[in-house]
Amino acid sequence: MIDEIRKAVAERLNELDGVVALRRWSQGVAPHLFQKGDDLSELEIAPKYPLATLVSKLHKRYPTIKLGIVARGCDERAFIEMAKRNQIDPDRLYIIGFACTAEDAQACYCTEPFPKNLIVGTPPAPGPVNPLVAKYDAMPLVERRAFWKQQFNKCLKCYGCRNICPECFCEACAMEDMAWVEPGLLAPPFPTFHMIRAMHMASRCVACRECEHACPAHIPLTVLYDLMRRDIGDLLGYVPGADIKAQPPLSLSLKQSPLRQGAAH
Amino acid sequence: MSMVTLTIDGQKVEAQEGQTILEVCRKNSIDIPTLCYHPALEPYGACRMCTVEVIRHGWSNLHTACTHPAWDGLEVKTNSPVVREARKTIVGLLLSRCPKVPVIQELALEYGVKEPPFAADNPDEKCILCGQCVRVCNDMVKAHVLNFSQRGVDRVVGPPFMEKTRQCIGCGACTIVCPTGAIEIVLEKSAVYAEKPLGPTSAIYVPSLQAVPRVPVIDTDSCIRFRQQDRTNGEIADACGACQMLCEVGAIDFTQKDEIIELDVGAVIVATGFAMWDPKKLSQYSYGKSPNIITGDQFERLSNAGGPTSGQILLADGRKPEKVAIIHCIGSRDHNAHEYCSRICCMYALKHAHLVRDKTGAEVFEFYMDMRTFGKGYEEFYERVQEEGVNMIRGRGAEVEVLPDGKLRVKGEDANLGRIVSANVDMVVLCTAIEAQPDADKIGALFGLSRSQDGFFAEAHPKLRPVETNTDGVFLAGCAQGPRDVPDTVAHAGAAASMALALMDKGEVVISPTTAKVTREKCVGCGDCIPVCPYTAIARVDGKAEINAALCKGCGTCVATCPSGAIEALHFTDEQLVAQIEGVLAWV
Amino acid sequence: MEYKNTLTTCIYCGCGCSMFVETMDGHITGVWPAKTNQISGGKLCIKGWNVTSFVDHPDRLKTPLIRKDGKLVEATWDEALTLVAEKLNTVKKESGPDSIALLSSAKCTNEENYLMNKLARAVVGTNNIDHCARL
Amino acid sequence: MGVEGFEPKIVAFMCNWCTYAGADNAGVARMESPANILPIRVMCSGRVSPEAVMRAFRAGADGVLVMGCHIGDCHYSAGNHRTIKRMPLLRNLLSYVGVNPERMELVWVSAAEAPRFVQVTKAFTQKIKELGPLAQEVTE
Repeated sequence: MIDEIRKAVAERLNELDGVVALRRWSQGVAPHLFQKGDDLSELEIAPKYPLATLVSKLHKRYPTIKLGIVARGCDERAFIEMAKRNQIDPDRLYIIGFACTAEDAQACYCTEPFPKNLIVGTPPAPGPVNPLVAKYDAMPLVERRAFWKQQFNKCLKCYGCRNICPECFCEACAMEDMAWVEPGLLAPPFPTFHMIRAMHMASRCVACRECEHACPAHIPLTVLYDLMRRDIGDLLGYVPGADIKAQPPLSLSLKQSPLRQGAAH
Repeated sequence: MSMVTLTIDGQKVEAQEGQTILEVCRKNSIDIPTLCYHPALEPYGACRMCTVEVIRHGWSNLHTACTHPAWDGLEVKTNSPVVREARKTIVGLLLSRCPKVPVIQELALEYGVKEPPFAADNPDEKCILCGQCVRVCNDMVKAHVLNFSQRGVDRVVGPPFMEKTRQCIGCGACTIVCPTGAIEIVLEKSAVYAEKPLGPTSAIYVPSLQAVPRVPVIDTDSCIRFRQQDRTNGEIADACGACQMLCEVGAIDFTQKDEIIELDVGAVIVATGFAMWDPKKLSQYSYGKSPNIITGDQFERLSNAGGPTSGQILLADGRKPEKVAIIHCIGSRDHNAHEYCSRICCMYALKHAHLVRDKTGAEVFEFYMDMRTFGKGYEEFYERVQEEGVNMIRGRGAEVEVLPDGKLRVKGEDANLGRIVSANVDMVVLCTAIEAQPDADKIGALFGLSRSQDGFFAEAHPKLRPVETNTDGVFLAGCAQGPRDVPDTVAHAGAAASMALALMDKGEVVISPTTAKVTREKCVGCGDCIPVCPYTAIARVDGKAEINAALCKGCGTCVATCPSGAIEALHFTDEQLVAQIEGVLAWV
Repeated sequence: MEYKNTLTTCIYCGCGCSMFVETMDGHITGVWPAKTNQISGGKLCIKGWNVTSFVDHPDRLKTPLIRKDGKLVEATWDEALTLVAEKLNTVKKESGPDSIALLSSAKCTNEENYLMNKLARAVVGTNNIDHCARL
Repeated sequence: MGVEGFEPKIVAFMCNWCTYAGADNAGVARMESPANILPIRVMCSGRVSPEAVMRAFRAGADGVLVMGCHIGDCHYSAGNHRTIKRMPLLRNLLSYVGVNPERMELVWVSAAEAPRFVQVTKAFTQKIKELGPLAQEVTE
């Protein structure tokens, strides 16, 4: 599969200013901007990185360049949400999509482990829904609280979840706003700190799981975000990353995006 | 148009060329009897009553004035012996045909015909076959229902085959033009505009007695012209037009249409008034079950000199009432209807009582809960009405019953006596509540007005800002805001007008400083805030949000939407909210 | 349009988390955690995430400063080192070697820290040496 | 699980045009509403960010009310449309981290509904009394 991707990138490099993908270095793999003439044998597809973030940086820094991207399903979903919020220019982006492996889908609990612009590979069986979601959802309040208190107590307040997140592109972050989060507390104030992020993720999270991978405290953050994703789907019929034309519903009036029947408060 | 001069009964008279002798005579107040003449119809010369003596070049001749043109130099005699003799003969013949018609009897008397010269075939005949009805139906109404049929002595006027026809639109024009009252129209349903269900008016009317400007309107549902237009899908577009023909200043224009006029204004005064509460909602008052149970509003119309009875207070059958009950608080101060006091009823009920006493001398029973005579001179009027002999019964009228003989029985508790009382009366006046207009919600949504619990528009502050609303530049006047009587409404409206003028006079608008502001360094340009703004005050400028402070009303919804805290609600900043949160919690 | 990631190790503490420092046209534009690294496994703490923030910081010291007449004045390394050596000698002479303590930094390499250790024990003659990230 | 003699602290965000006016009218009409309600005026319920609600809990509120105009009555036409979308999400989120979502409620009270204001605040205060202090819940 990787050879097919390299071939597709080589073809595209003739007409694009560069292609964002992963590159193998002597001691590791990192995101890279491949340009014409680069050695494509160094192009890799794993481990996954949030490449949409890099596209956004490049689009902002070089306002006319056209880029290609070797993208997974979650990458594509990420820049659909980013494009809605003016962080990348979809007209300057060509997606070389490839399908994740079945193991990837399993590990990421990914229900859509391939992009819409699938160029290479065949869609694998979707991964299972994160079993922790159902587990914590079924817990009584007291147990949930105990669980999350224990988890959030481990938090180093490193902001890694935010830093790695392709959808956390804000210049200023509410999690650093002294109005909402008192500074100097470690672990950060329960449960405000993590709730702010969960709230913001409701209409943005594309379930790439990068936050959880980046968390040095191994907090199962995506359980919370998966619940929020489920709720915004139930309440407003919105699936982040699904449709570039669907506007973020929390910004719209009831007329433009009504509450789903029976979902009202 | 050139003028001509002729002599009528020895007097030189000027006339326009083309006028008939009859028209000239009418204009100069010279009386000529007519039966078949109508100014809106072509003259026909059927009845011959307008016969006059016309002398031209020395030759005298008898002609019908309605058809003979007024030529220059003519001499006309309208009352010469020859004329009178001729008319006597004509009246004799008409009387022989229609001996019982009053108009003809009067003419016979005038011209000295004591008995009909011939015996009538049908003594009840009323039609003189003048054909006015035929002409109005065909030429004006264009319904083409009536015409002559048969010949000679068998000649009759009527619809085809003298049968009921759907072509008749029931306009009644024939009955109006018929000089002898020979046509009776039996309406199968009300075809004419009904004013406050107390009697018909015409299809062209002044919308209300206090209308400003005082210009009549045409009720297109009742107007013959518009009805014919509708019925024939526009094929007959020139029916009737009598009003246009008769209006001397040419004010009638059938081509006018309802227009939507868009105006840019600096202020709006909402003065949409009130609606009358429907007393049918409380069945115990039997409203609608007898024509003699009427609302205060209907009584007002009844006693109006321009009303259906020319101001006489009469029962439905035309008799004068002998006993009248007036019941206060119908639908007001009632947990089953409106809880509020409608404020105007006590005073108009007293006035109605006074009018009944004054005009009919009938005995009046006034059922009241308590008398709210709060205005200047009101209490004095109350005393005067009491002195006029009105029976005051303190206690809500509880029930009105229609008795088999058509009389009405009013029951209620007299709280002063502490027992149930009842009165049999001829007429009941229900002083119904006033309530918010049924479309107040739409007007409210249009102007962003909220409504108080009673349904009327809410003022900005019940004590300090009774004229303003929470929408800048929108003011309230009168009953749109709550029940009030005329002097209060005038005062309220005056206040609204001066507030609106004051606003516009300044030439500039003071806006609230509670607007939202973007901190550019914090904004990432995601645009989540843009669709949030109901005033489209937010735009993306150079990739970042920018707020037009003149458009922003300061709701702060964008502030709460912004994930970066890049928008600040001035005077409601996050820091201020937090300080308040901590403040209120510290206080406890 | 030059894009580069440079593999390096976090300098803030002794954990040795691995990371890529991202540069565009020679300017540092961010940090990627090195997911393939066995030690940090693609995770960083707040220091690692912000490790590059001092590089282009306007407040960053670029030359030694010597206080002269109550004011800090830019100086050359020779000037500064000579001054420090003189002062240390004076203190050692007047109050003995244990009146001196040396503090090293996590931002230095192990080799540099070893040299600091040698400086303390062999040159100054004291065991008073410590390190800011003694984790 | 109520606590003896517990008087909850309830932060109530009220929109300027409807609920704040309604509360004002309740006061003018001398209706009695619980002193546990600590009002914070905002121009529109749409101004109330989830962060502000969380902050109120963090600062020691045992319950939070977000109150505004009925849908369709918003002075800003649709500010409360955003509130009605946001707040259920926040309520769910509270429950996910184990805070009883009943401690937070979104209620519409118009300027005309002074009696409703009293009824709503009384009922909510009673509910929070029964739930007990939030601090107990979070620190237990």
